[in-house]
Amino acid sequence: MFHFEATLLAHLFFGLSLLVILPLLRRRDLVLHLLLLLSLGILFYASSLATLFIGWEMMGWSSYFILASSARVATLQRYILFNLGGAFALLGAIALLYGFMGSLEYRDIDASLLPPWAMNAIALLLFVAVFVKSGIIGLHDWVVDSYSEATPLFSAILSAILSKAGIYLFIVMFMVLLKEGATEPLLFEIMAWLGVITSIVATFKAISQDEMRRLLAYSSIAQIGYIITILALMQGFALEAALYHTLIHTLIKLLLFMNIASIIAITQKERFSELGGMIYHAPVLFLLLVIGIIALAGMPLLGGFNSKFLIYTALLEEKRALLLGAVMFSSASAFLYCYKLVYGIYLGQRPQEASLHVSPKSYYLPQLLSAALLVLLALLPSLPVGYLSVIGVELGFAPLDDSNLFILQSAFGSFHGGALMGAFGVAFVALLGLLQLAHSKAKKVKDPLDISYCGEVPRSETNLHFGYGMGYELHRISFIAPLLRHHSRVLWDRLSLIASDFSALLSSLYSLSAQHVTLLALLLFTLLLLGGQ
Amino acid sequence: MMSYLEEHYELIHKTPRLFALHVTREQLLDTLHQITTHTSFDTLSQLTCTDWIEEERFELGYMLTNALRSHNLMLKCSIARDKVTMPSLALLFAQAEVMERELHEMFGIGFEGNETLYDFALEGWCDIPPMRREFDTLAYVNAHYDFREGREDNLDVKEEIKKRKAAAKSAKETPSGA
Amino acid sequence: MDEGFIPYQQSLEDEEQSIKSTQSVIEQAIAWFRAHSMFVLAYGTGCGAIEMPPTFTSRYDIERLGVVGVATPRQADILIVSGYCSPKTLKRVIRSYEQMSEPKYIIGLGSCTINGGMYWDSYNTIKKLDDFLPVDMYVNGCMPRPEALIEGFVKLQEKIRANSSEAGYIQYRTRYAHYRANQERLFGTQVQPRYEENFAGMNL
Amino acid sequence: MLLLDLLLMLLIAYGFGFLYYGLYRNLSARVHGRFGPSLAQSFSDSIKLFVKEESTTFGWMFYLGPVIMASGAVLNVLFIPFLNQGESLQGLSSYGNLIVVLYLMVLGPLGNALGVGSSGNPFGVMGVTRGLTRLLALELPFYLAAIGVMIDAGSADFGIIMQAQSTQSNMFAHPLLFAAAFISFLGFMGKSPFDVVGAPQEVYSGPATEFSGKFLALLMSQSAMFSFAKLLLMVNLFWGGADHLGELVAKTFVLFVAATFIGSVYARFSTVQSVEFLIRIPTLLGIVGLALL
Repeated sequence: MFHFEATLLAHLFFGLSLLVILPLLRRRDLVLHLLLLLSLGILFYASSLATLFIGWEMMGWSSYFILASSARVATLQRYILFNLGGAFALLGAIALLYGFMGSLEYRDIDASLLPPWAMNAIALLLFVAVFVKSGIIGLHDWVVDSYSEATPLFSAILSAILSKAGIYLFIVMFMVLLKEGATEPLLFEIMAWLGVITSIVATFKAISQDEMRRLLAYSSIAQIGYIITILALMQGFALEAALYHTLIHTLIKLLLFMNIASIIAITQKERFSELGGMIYHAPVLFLLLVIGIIALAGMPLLGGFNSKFLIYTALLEEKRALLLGAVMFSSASAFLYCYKLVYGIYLGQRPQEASLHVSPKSYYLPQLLSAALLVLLALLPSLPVGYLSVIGVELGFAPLDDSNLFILQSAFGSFHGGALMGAFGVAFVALLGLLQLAHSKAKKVKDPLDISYCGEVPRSETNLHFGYGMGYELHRISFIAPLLRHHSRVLWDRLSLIASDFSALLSSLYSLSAQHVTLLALLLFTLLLLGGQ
Repeated sequence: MMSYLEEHYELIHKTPRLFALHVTREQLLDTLHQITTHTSFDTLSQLTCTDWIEEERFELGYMLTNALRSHNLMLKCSIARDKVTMPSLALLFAQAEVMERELHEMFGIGFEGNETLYDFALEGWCDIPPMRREFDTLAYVNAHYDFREGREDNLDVKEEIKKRKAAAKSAKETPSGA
Repeated sequence: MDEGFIPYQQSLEDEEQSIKSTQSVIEQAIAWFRAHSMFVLAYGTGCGAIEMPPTFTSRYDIERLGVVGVATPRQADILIVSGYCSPKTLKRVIRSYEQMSEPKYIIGLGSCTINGGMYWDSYNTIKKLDDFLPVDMYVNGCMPRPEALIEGFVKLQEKIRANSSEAGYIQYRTRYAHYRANQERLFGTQVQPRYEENFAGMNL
Repeated sequence: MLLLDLLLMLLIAYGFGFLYYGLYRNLSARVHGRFGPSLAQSFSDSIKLFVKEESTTFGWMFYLGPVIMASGAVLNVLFIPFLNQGESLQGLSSYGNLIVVLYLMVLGPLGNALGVGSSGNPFGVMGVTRGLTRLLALELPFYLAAIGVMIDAGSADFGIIMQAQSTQSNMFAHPLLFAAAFISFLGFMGKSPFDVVGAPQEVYSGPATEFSGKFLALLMSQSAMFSFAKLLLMVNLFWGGADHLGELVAKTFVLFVAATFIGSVYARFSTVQSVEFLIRIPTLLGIVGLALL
């Protein structure tokens, strides 16, 4: 039977949420955060669809109340509308299932009894629920706004933990409960492409953002896009790759959002254009962020590569060359926003000397833990494979080989994390030694403004930090510019206009004069009479 | 185009393609506005200044060019040397800003409404503006720069070349003769 | 002609050839590499800039001697001041020179850098470059042809290989007060940051 | 034994990298109708930079940037096998695979970009931005070609990829993929028309603006090794690798000369132009090549 609670994922989410909640102790919204934690527990440990739905709804409501303390009304409305839509879709799917099964218990569900049309309808409804929660492009507006307007700490919870709820729902419903169902394969094909298109579009949107948390919100959307794509393959190794990436992404986003929370606490600023040059004020935070972005970009030497490797090999094994090409393209484009993140905050020149505050010490703990885990996973890439294989094994897929913790195996090759780390370490130390021994002596400039600047002497008011605007030239590239120019919000605004027109029409029924009401009643009566005959 | 100018102003024909007309300081902006709206002279291509020190005046020349770049019209405006401000044309022609900045630096003429009248080519200049004719270049150079020893500039170059050629010739002939 | 520029130029060109024999093999090797790889920051201050493109391209191809143009002072070994220098330009030239890494050399190109040339009575050009910066080699002429510039490079190569203690950059360090005084006299209140203050001498 | 092997690999990459770089300068000089510098000129340049008396630094990240970049190049050389058979010159290739190498290629530049950024020079960052923007288009065709090669061989392992070409090299089996990879390889080599990153006329040397003395020397050395690694990658993926050192030198030399000649006759693309070109032509070639697989 289903033992998802045994997986690392549930434990990890709990541990990490607790960590983020730590700094909140003795604050008034702690209760709401604990409620959120409770709802996660209900979601993860549910054994019937009813409990699952209650957990899902509670999660939505409690985060709405937390969000309400800092977000704008429009954002809150958007949040609640999208999430209600998703929840209704989920409810519809559950109702359909109940109609055929007569029970909501997980163990009573047998998808092979479902007729194909019902299976497809359920799949579609579930897709809507999953897509809304993961912010597939077009449904992503609420994600970006609420991430950037939540309190800095709650952004971390939203991105690291709550964004994974959609993935969890997908795995539970499709890979555990409905795996026997006869779903139209085209649906999954569309889902795979939607995922990868989401990741490409969101990557480019991320590059052109000026606000730190909006950039990270788009990056979350892009990363979850990969996970959606890979899950749509409905294969055992794809499942493991997706779970591995979920784990890594949770760690990375926790690290990055907490880092940004620290920066916001120090500088009280949110935009790249107002930040810069923080590296020598906060070197530890800088190093932690660098670990985060190297992992986010998926480079070897940090854990981020492991899950990317699994994703690529899973796609290779299915011979999905174009899908893989698109995933790799989006992943390569991510370097730009990764660098923008670190440059905009820590590198470059400080725009002007503003007063700096001290970051709370409790913010460092989750960051240090995530960074340590990312380094550990780079050294021992097979460490979580045993945990991740639990579901796969239960579903009858062969587990990944984790006999040697240093080696991450896949059907398309393997790599040795220890060898990579070791070789890099040796090369790094040797080259550093060579540089130290070189005849040439390094002299440090005293004034950070002593840069070679075409012979000019820049003054402190000279704007030297315009590099934060990187990504602007993307607007001039013919096939990227339309992606950046169009907003899905326009579509939703138009829809809301139509809806409000329609409701105005309905509400006019309540304000009719007596004659009109009599006339309508007469008309209705005539119609009824005619129908009766 | 020409007929309008002939009608309204006293046009001086310098060459078939270059005309001039005199305006006073007060008329300048109005005239420029009239000309640019009624004729095709739409570009300010030059802003010049002549120092008539004997007559105690500066003569500013506003050179306008037409859309075809075929004809030029110069508006000449004399101002007294001691009353050295002019209205700025920066709002009419964006390029006037930098031209006025240069005149300000070289002649010390002020332009009301131009915000950029600070250092241009000369940084930290605190003498008389160098293009004014009372400015003594040689005296300034002698006061501010060191010359290298041994430089002799007073040679009559032609004489000197002749002399050197003759010397070279005789030097050539002497060994051949010997 | 015992005074003036010609003996000065002589002194720049044949300077302490005898030092070479007293150097160790390693020092000689280092000097050889320095002489055969010269990264040039060609500062086009005046009309001399027009003579440099042919020097660097196919017609005269100075890359044969190991001379390469670079864009930033940080990477350059040799600064060419090509032609007349106004005080405004000189400020930037000095800043660029100070940002170069030692050992560094200056070539003054054209008569204007030597004695003001045809701008000898201009209110806005300097007359003697070596008042403000230590010039290692002058190439005279108005303008000097690329051949002359190449000749200057060859002489400078000899000078670099001699590894003299009289090299310009050492003088600039030891006699900085003298150069700084001249610069301040010319620039008045608008002066550059002081050279010594740009660096902390620590080795990281 | 392994250690000796690794050292030998690094030495070969370093030596041939510099030799090829010297050759590049010489060959492009000949194309321009000049004599050009001697073959060892780049080597003397790097020695001279190492023995400069001082170099400027802006802090510890600036110091570490070139080191990370050079370590990335070293790792690239070590993780690509030099020969397609035997025990020697295999390096650490059995510990990694093609995907690892593709990602290692970006590690160094990112480390360097951090160093450049910490100098606070806006020109450096403009260069880095250009590089990263170009990179996103540069990698796509190369990835497509690599995916085709991996699917064809059924593995990401270098040994298996090279074995799969024992009868017919990938260049002839998948000419479209080779064309896509070759165009993007030209970009990776940083030659014209894809050399907009450090254009001295526009961005003042770009990423290298603030690097002087030994830092610049390290950057030059790593770029020599790195370009040898890229040649090696192309030879392994499309020309079936090499049986012995002589063949390796011959194959890399041919590839290098082709890249040099193309580089010395083309004018520079702007960033936008190069992205658009790379996304259009080589990417389409790659997609068609994958469809024909």
